[in-house]
Amino acid sequence: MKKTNLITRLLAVATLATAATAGAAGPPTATVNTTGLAVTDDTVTVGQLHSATGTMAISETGSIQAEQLAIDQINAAGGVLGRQIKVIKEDGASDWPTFAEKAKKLLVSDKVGTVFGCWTSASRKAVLPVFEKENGMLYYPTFYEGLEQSKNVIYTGQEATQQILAGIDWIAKEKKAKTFYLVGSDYIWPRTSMKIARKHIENVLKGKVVGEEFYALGSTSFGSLINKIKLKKPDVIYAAVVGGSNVSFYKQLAAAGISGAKQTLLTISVTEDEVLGIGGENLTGFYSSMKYFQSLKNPNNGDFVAAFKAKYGASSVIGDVTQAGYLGPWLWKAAVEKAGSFDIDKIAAASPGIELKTAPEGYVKLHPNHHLWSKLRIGQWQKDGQAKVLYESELIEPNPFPKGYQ
Amino acid sequence: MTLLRTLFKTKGEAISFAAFAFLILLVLPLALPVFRLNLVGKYLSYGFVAVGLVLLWGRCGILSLGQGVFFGLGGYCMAMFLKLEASDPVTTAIQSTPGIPDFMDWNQVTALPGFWEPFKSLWFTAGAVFVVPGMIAFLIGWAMFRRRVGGVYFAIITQAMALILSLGIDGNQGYTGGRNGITDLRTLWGWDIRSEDAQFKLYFCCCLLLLAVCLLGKYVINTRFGRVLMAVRDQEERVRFSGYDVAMIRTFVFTVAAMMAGLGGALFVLQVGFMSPSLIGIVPSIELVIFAAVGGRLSVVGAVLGCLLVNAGKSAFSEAYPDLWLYLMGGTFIAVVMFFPDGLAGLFGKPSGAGAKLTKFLSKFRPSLMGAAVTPTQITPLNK
Amino acid sequence: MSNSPRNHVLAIEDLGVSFDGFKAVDGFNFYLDANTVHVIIGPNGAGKTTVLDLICGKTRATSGSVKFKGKEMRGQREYRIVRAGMGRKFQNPSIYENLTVLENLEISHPSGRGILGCLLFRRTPAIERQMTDIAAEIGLSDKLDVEAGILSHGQKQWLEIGMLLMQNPEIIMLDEPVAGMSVRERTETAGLIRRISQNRSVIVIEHDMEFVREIADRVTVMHLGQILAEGSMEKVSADPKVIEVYIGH
Amino acid sequence: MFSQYTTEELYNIFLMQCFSGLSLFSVLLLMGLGLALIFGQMGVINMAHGEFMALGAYTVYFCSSMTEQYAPSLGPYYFVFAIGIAFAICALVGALVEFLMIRHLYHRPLDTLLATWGLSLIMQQTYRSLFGAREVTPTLPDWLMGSFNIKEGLDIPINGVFVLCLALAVTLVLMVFMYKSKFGLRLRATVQNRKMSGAVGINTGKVDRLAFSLGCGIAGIAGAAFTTIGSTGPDSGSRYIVDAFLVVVFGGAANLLGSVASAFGIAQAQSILEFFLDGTKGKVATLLVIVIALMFRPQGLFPSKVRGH
Repeated sequence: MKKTNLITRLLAVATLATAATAGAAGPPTATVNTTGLAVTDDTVTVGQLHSATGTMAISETGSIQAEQLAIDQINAAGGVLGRQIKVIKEDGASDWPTFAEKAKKLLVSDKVGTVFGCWTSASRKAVLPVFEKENGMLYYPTFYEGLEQSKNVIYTGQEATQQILAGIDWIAKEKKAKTFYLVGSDYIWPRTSMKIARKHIENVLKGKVVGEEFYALGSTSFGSLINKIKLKKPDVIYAAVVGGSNVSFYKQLAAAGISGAKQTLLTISVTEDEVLGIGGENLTGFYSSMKYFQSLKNPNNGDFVAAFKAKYGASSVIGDVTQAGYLGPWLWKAAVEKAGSFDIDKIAAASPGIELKTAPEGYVKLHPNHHLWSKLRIGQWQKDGQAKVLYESELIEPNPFPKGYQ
Repeated sequence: MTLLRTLFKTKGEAISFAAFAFLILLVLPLALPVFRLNLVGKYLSYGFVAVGLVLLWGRCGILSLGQGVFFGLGGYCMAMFLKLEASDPVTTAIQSTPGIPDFMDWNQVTALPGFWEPFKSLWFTAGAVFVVPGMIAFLIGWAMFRRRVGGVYFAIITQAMALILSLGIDGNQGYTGGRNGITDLRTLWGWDIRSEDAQFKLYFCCCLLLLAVCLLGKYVINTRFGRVLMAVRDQEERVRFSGYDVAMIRTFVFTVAAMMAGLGGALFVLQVGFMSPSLIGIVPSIELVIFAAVGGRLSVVGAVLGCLLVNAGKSAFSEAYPDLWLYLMGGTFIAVVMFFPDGLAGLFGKPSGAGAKLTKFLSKFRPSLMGAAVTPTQITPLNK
Repeated sequence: MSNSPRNHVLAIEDLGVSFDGFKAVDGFNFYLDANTVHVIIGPNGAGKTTVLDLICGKTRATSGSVKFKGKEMRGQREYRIVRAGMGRKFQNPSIYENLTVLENLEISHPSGRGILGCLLFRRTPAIERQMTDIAAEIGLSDKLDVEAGILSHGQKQWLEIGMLLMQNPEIIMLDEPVAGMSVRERTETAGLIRRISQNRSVIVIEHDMEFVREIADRVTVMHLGQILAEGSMEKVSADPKVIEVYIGH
Repeated sequence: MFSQYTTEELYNIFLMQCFSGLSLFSVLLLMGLGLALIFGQMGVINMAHGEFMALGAYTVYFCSSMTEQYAPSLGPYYFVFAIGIAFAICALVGALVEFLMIRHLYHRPLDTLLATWGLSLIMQQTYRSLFGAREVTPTLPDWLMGSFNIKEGLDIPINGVFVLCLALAVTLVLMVFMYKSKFGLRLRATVQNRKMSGAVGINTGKVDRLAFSLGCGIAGIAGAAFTTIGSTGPDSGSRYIVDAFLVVVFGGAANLLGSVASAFGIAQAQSILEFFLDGTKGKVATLLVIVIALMFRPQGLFPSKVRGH
């Protein structure tokens, strides 16, 4: 314990020396930090917990970058309650026990004010008990399966119904679709999403699910699946394949002559990040339902994209989760300032109702269930790897425990 | 006295064992905060697998790349019990079917599957932690060793097993928790295993059991059975024609190693609080072998220390240099295999062995890479 | 074939094995009397070693029977055949090089060959006496605590014979026991074989005719997997078929 | 299950299903061939085999971006050259690895497993440092995309045909090389009896190095070819490793033809099982079948026939 304090103090001295830009001093530490967090008179330490190595590094890189960008911008604008944000980065290494270990380290040893991190459901489930036990706060950026609500987590991505229902409604109406083929990777998010999709298709739209299949993560051969799809001739392929399998899936679809021109395909697992690996030419004409696309036209997003590219290079792309990751530090800042304190309990209490008018996706608001109100957008993929936004819904209320869909 | 002599063949063995016990029972608990101690406990739970690997691989020459399977089975048995205890109808009232584990509810399972039922009993669970891995190891071992599958083939088949089990768990998430595993375990008979106090106690529990398993391993190694094991490794045919049932001996060691791994898995779950298929698959299974190799595949204490050191190194380096640690890990493994085949323990046992090997290796490159100025005598002292 | 099979320690009838159609041993009949040294000779590839492999179960026979004291052994697992009372020495000395001479002998002791037996094995005075006796027999009394790996080639051969003696088998099978030995070692080995055959039967495979003449009670000549001749050394060495095979090569 | 479809539809699906089996066969074969050489012939358990495949894939990616930047007119043809370059680079790296590492471990086959595992970690991290953690995709020439539309409802993917032809060509060349060339003779001699081969004047060290680098080179070709059907990322190699080993082991390690047969068998089994069961279950069932078959027939389909030792 002593050691950590010493390190924090040393860090603080270092910042004092360098960061004369910090501007006006905030309220005294004793009042804004009553629970012994790593907050000093001019810094506040937060944690960042993603996979920098291992299989998930592919996906998590974007979130890491976006969170860092937001933190830099907040620091440049004077920090939070007059304090500069210091980041301790930890690598979960795509390994769930490591995530739990590092989460505990951040909360217990480093006493960080909050943590931005996790990507997969599995890593979130692994750290959740740690956050609840040690009373930490996690800003979680990924769209996910729902069925969860915790005082210690702010979900900045969509829960399943926000991402699925309106999208299926749109495709059913636009394409007069009646039959659906559901395909996903084999873990909880695709399975839960497909469950919700199936209930919606069968009970609300009175359509028909002609096939539902799940492939192990990392599967690379989809020949048999594609033949089954060809046999069943569904109006819509509804896909939630992730990771490396995603690339194989779309490349093999394209090679088998199933292209956007001939077949409607709606996916909830392809963002601009994935397109990099899949190749725009293999996706042209297919649809994604997300809350954010890089091509979104609004002033917030223009600034965000420009800043992101300035920092990470002109060829970098921004996907849905990357944007949601970017919201995390801003939402936390807003909550801290509303609460006037870094204390976790006060932040949790202050969070409901927080609005962010500067979000790249447009206006967002935090629901009392710690999820964000968000819009749903349908984008159609173009050859250059960007999506053309065809549809935008109203703000949708987050509903992690949807009645009738369980 | 005779028992002591069987356990420790030399004074050095006794001293190193005592030093190890002193380290984990006294030094580490005094030096580390509970959070770090809990991590050490987690690494030590891999030590159970390592002891099994010393018997199985170091002594008997059977390389299993499926020890993660048994570690996982033991862990899952424990996790099922804890999950059932954490899923009482009151806590899970929000579910459509209260009283069953949360992931079942998410997967539209409406009643507790039959094979979960017995795990409501702690005693059944405690038995299953040994029996389930042991039985599966016995069946697989019996089928394979009878047909003289050995060496590389055994390694690859066990690796395939690891893949099958992890895929199987992934694919049946309604019954197993799938890829997320079984998470959010809270209490053991009402005792909160997440509290600092519990973690402190569990650490000692883990240490004592590990020391007991180490002693068991040492006993096995230093009896006639241990010599027969080495004989099977080096001169299988001779052993067979000395009238031993080699297949049975191998099956037995494989089973014992599996049971040790199962116990390790159970203690892992108690200390870490969850279990997931990512601990079962191919990568963790190979990593377990590598921990043992780094520490010393012939030495019980060495292999356990290997688990401790590699994991501590992994934690420390991935905190300090996240980008470099994979290079470092990879480099360490290669170096250990090439220059210290008996691992760190080998360094103490035969001081000349590793240094000489390195010198010999370097001298091969001398004309081309190192220039004539470097002579073996100049290199050797560095490695002592 | 004057005696009924019952009087033989080992009675092999019509034994045969084929590898992918190639008949390595075919129609092999062989009767071993108690307390004799029976030598099998023949040119390379005659199937001598294969016969030993078939007897001790290392190779599965495709036809015929192997009766040990009237009990069928064919198809049994190796360790059961060994436990029934047969010992086999390999062509290359196969001993445990990392263990000492004493430990090598100890491991071969027949008590405690099960798993529990192994774990609870204790070196009793009786076993210790037996080990020193046999060490004396094979001339390694002064090397008891030496690691077996550093013994000379001849000493390794003897140690392996000693390990067989520890098992106290009724039949000992030796595959070229004097290959690579010096003349003096050869003479000593001949004496050793004569001595151990006093209360058990010994089957020896050998090339060296001088050596065979020294030890053999009875000789079987094999050629191309079949028996060419059988009888005393004098009788077979006078057999024109045998002479032809040996000179023809 | 099939009652609602016309005979023609079913016939088309049957044909396409046969082709996906063949396509999977060619994938498994390409994966397995290099390993059959390294593991089957030399006894080295190369856990970095997948990383060599990834190296081949990254080579194609590198060639693709170079072509786009400096010689866009070559776009349609670069892929063929890229495969050759992938082969060369992987073979070179393979030779280096053999020289530094593998040759010291020939007498300890199980240890090659651990050492090459360490190597695979290093290679993965190198890719991550050089190309980033994200997946990349090379621009593929148009002639490789799409499918032969033979008639309505019957499409044969061109990249599948390409990989199939490539796999067969590589197999053929390797076979000729192994069984007809002088090097092949030396290699087989070395494998059977290292000491004797050395004694009759074969430079066994050189033979080993050539064989290992050839195996790695073939892995490179495989990796290059897989850019048409799969992903290229730092970890993509590790996905193939178990399948590759099973192909070789199931075939009877020492026999190249065995690897071909086992790749065919496994591919057909998996493809059929995946058609009738769903994804994960199909894969698990395939693996189970292989493992159980191996328990009953540990030498694999085509064991090497050497007189009983």
